[in-house]
Amino acid sequence: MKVLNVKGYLFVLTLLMMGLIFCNNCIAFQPLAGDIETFNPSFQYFDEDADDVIKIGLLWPFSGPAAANGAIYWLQIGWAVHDINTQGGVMVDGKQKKIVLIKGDTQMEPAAAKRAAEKLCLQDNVDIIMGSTGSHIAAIGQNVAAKYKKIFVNMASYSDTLMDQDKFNKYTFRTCSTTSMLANGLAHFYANRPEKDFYILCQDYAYGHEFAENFVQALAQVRPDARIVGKDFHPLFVKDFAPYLSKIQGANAQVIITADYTPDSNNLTKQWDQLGMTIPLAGPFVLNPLALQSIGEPYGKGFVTVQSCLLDLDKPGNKEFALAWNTQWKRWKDPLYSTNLFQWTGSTLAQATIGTYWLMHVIEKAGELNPDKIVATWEGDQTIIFGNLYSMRACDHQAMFNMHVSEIEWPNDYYEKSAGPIKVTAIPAEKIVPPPPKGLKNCQ
Amino acid sequence: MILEAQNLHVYYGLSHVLQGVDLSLEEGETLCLMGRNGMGKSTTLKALAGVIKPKHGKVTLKGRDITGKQPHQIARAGMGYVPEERRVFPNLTVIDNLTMGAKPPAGDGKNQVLWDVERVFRHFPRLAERCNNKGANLSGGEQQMLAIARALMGNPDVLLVDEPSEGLAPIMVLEVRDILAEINKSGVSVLLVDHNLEMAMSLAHKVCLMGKGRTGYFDTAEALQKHPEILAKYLEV
Amino acid sequence: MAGNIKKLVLGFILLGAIGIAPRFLGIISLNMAVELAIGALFAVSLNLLLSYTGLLSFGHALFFGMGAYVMGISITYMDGITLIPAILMGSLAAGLTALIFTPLLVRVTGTAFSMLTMAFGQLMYVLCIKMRGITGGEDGLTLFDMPLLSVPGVFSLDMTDPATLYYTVMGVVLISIGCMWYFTKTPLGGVQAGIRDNAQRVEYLGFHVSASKAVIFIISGTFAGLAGCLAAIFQQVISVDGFLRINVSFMPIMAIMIGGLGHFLGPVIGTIFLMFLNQMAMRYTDKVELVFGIVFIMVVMYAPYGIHGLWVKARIYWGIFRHRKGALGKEERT
Amino acid sequence: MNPATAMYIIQALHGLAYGMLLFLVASGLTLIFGMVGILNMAHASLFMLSAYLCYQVLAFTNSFWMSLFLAPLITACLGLLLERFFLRKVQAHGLGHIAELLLTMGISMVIAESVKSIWGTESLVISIPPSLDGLASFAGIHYPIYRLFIIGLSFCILALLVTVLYKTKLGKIIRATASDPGMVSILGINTPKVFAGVFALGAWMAGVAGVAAAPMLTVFPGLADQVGMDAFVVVVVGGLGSLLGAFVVSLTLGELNSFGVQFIPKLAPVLVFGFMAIVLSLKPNGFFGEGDH
Repeated sequence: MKVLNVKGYLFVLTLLMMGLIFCNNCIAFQPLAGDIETFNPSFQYFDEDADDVIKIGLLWPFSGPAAANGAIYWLQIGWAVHDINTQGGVMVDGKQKKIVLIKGDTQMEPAAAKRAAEKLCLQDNVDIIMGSTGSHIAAIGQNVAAKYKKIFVNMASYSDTLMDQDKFNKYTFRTCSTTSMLANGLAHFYANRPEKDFYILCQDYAYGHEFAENFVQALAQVRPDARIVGKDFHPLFVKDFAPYLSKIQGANAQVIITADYTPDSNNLTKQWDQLGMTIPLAGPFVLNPLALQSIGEPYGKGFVTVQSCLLDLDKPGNKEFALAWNTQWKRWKDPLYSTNLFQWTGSTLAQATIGTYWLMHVIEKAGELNPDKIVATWEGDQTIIFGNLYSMRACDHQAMFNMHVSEIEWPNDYYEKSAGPIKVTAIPAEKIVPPPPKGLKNCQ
Repeated sequence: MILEAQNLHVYYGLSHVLQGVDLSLEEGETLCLMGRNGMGKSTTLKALAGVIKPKHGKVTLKGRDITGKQPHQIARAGMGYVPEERRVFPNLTVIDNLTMGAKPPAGDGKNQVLWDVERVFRHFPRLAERCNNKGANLSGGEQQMLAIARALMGNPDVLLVDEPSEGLAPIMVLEVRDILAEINKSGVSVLLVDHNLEMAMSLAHKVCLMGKGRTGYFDTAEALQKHPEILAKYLEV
Repeated sequence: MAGNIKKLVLGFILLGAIGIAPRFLGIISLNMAVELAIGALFAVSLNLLLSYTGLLSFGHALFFGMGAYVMGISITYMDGITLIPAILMGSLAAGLTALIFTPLLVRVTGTAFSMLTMAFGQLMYVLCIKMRGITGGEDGLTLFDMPLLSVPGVFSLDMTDPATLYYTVMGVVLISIGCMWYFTKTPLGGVQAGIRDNAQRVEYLGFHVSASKAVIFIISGTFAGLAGCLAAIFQQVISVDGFLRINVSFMPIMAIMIGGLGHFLGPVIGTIFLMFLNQMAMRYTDKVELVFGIVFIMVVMYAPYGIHGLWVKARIYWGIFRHRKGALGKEERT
Repeated sequence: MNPATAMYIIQALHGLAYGMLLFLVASGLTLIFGMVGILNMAHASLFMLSAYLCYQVLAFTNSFWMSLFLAPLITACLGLLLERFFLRKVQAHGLGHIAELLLTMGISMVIAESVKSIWGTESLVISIPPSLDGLASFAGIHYPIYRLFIIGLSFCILALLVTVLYKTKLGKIIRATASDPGMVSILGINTPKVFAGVFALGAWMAGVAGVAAAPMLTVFPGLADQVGMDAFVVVVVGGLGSLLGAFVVSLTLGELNSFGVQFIPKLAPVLVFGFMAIVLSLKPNGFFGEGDH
């Protein structure tokens, strides 16, 4: 069973609709039902002094060299929050409460991150903290949050060990995937494909190694005849990928597996094109519109991308979100958000939006902002957002969902002028989610 | 009067090094500045060349006030300066050392024969032999000659020479002396600072004796030779 | 004499203020004070090298990180270790690293020294990433189960409590800075200023320049390592970015420049200023780097001797002003 | 051709292309250091700025050659202004290198932040100009034309630089000023003007490198740090102020990088700094360094 069956979705959807009819108070908002047209990512205004608001602290780099990353999450979370706020807010303690976002600038430095997290907890008195890019930063964030009994929602750090028995605490939830989920998803995709000679090119640090290891392991299980013809780990922020690529060409690989993210992934794609390579790249971040645009036709056709929330334009919920986003994008004039990078949502650009909707659903279900109540509600919770099912594993607070893999198509009808994923394969969650860490007491 | 200094005062930090120096150099003359160590002879030359700025006082070159001007402006006005340390450019060849600072004379230069590489090499045959050697590979005497020759390439009206005989073999001292005499004969006025009494006396038309940052005795060389006691007072330790 | 008493009184007031601060400050301000104290210790240790020997180290993060990592590794891999031996091991390891490098470092000066220290700093950074098994790579080591700072049977302190941490760090930092200050007053310390101004003369005086440089280098490295240990205890995460990156080496240099080159406590003032600036910049704009950049340019252009230099200048002008006023007053009287 | 031979040739070319690009950045840096004694931390920022300017000129004129002409010119002017209004004044304070270091670091921060405000933080799309796109084939080896162009361009500039420095009077003056500016001034040459000129020349070369790199590398705000560190290593290892040193070490680093990737990929990141540490330990002033500045 490759795709989760449609009947199952319909069933859950019907249940949800019935729930809506019977219990009007339960769900006060619906994704995309708000006045999204008034959303402007550059000028998001929040009335911080108003009473009865839900305060959310965002722990991301908003200045310094990694500020671009903060901007991406500010946009995504801001989108969902604007959507919910314009519908009146979230039903908590019997009142409709609006959401306020407060920036906590990590500057991508541990000391600054700790300071920012403490400021959010103690001075701004936020109810929830969302974070954070960089697993060492996320570790600090979740530690500080737990100390002051705040919910920490990890939306951006993939490291598997971030939730192991040493670092797990009950106030931290992860709504994004882990590195091993991405790697397993990609490996499962290749179970039924003709390619069988793989070359692994990853960044030389924990994330890259984790990805490579998991991919190799999963591939050995689902595709015993596959071969790893080479494996290279390059330092972060490589200037020139040409030596690596020429080496790969010499190794007769059929696919290059890479977990690189920007700017490495951009550079890789660009220089892949310049060297006239034909071996496709496959990995979580190869679908970067800017990089694909820069290499010109055929815009990386044949690349394979794996993502937790790759939007499938054949699916109703997905399509609505993608189109609404694209319509909005055309109005954003700020150079931060007006580039092609933001043209279509999906992949990394939808993850935090979906996580935010999910969190708000949970808060509404809990009915109050008491962190222990939220923890109890979220553990084991299941929800459907944009037609995809998300569930929270109770024992280690890891979100479970289908992983999506697709070949990049061009030309295509949907994505105007740009390349995009068309026939999305969903790899079922149970195949890819790693077993929970054994040391945790709830997991036994 | 081609070069004149009036009441020069120079400080190094808080120490008052020159405490009123008066000098005058007639056109075509050689003036020798003498005195014991640390009396401010070199400092006087530096102040004249603009390398250090005098706090008070006035310097005129060919009637033009050059006080407080930048060294390159003073050089352009017709001053040549051969520093004590010679400061030959070590990474340049002899010929490059000579040509890099070459410039036509200040003013119209009507009664001057121009200094160019050929003429310099005629006067300094040793340099001609070594014209493609790097400055760093020259001997002390050759470096001294190069420094003088380099200054001449700027066609100066006044040449300030600081301790040309220092550290040279006696035979080289004689050679340098002859060259300075020739230069002076060709119309360049020379202000010389040197410890070598014999050489100084044979070159100088006039002598100025310095003590403790001030100029004292000032007269022709012949006149001084008649008063060895004055010389002794200023020069003997 | 009167000046000394004034300073003494001022010192006691300051000490008192530090002592009672936790009663009035919230956790955030308290933690900021801790961070500030650690930064100040790090900067003072570098200043010992820079202001007293004229050697500018571009890789002081090497010692800062060495201290932190050795402490972190000993806590992670040695069961039952308490904090005091771990900190000692960290600082000593940093001092030992300095000792190993001294034969190479003491024979160079100026830019070459800066470059060499930077090279070793960067090498350490890359090596720490590579030795993933021990150091945890980019993710670093987490010290969420911080052992107690204890001497069995005498006392035991919990470093996760902000106030306890505050008092401990303040105590350690004050004592360390005091030690370094005392060192500058010893004959050997006095020689350091001589090395900066005229190395040859020091040789004539009978001190061995290289040996003196080596000693100060090791002392500076040890205290930088201690600062690293404290920072690790405070942050509970030891990562290459936070402890070994080149920015970590640059921050104390900035603090020294802003506080005032050549003054013992200049770096403390500089650290306070930088912290304050960072807070202000963060509050009003996202462009923190722009603010910092402009401030650095302004400092170099208009206050090359930093805040201390401005203070001295202001005092001189004040003196002239008072003198004039006094003269005026006298005139009026007569 | 034998695949192994082809691999050696291609990797050597890769190393040459990156090495020469590095040389373009590093030579300006070393030139400035040799002359003025300033380790210009803002040099790599000028390089990055030029890459961004290349994007802007391309957007206006759609001509790569125009941007290759204009962007370096603008960075050279900027370099001139920086020298005239900032560095010269700071040098007059007599505080030495630490002040200049802080100043240039401040300038680099301002440039980086301005770049972010003007062009955003995401990587920009700069394609290879159509005339230089594609692969050149010879003896069964296919190699990107653009990389060959970079190699050629760098050699042209190297030739230009060598001609100016060693064949003209200006070059003699520049070399003399590098060793003893005071003496040059005594010989009647306006040294501040020479300083400014050399600074502008260095900035211009950073500018050319920026435009050349823009289509090959990714143009994003971290570009300065990315290439700057390598250029820094080149200058330091080659010997501060030594053009020959910069050339030799740039190529060594380039080749070390490409063959390191081919044969000892595990050590590749340690290689550069290990190389630097070893060289400096043995020769504190670098391979071709002359005394202490």
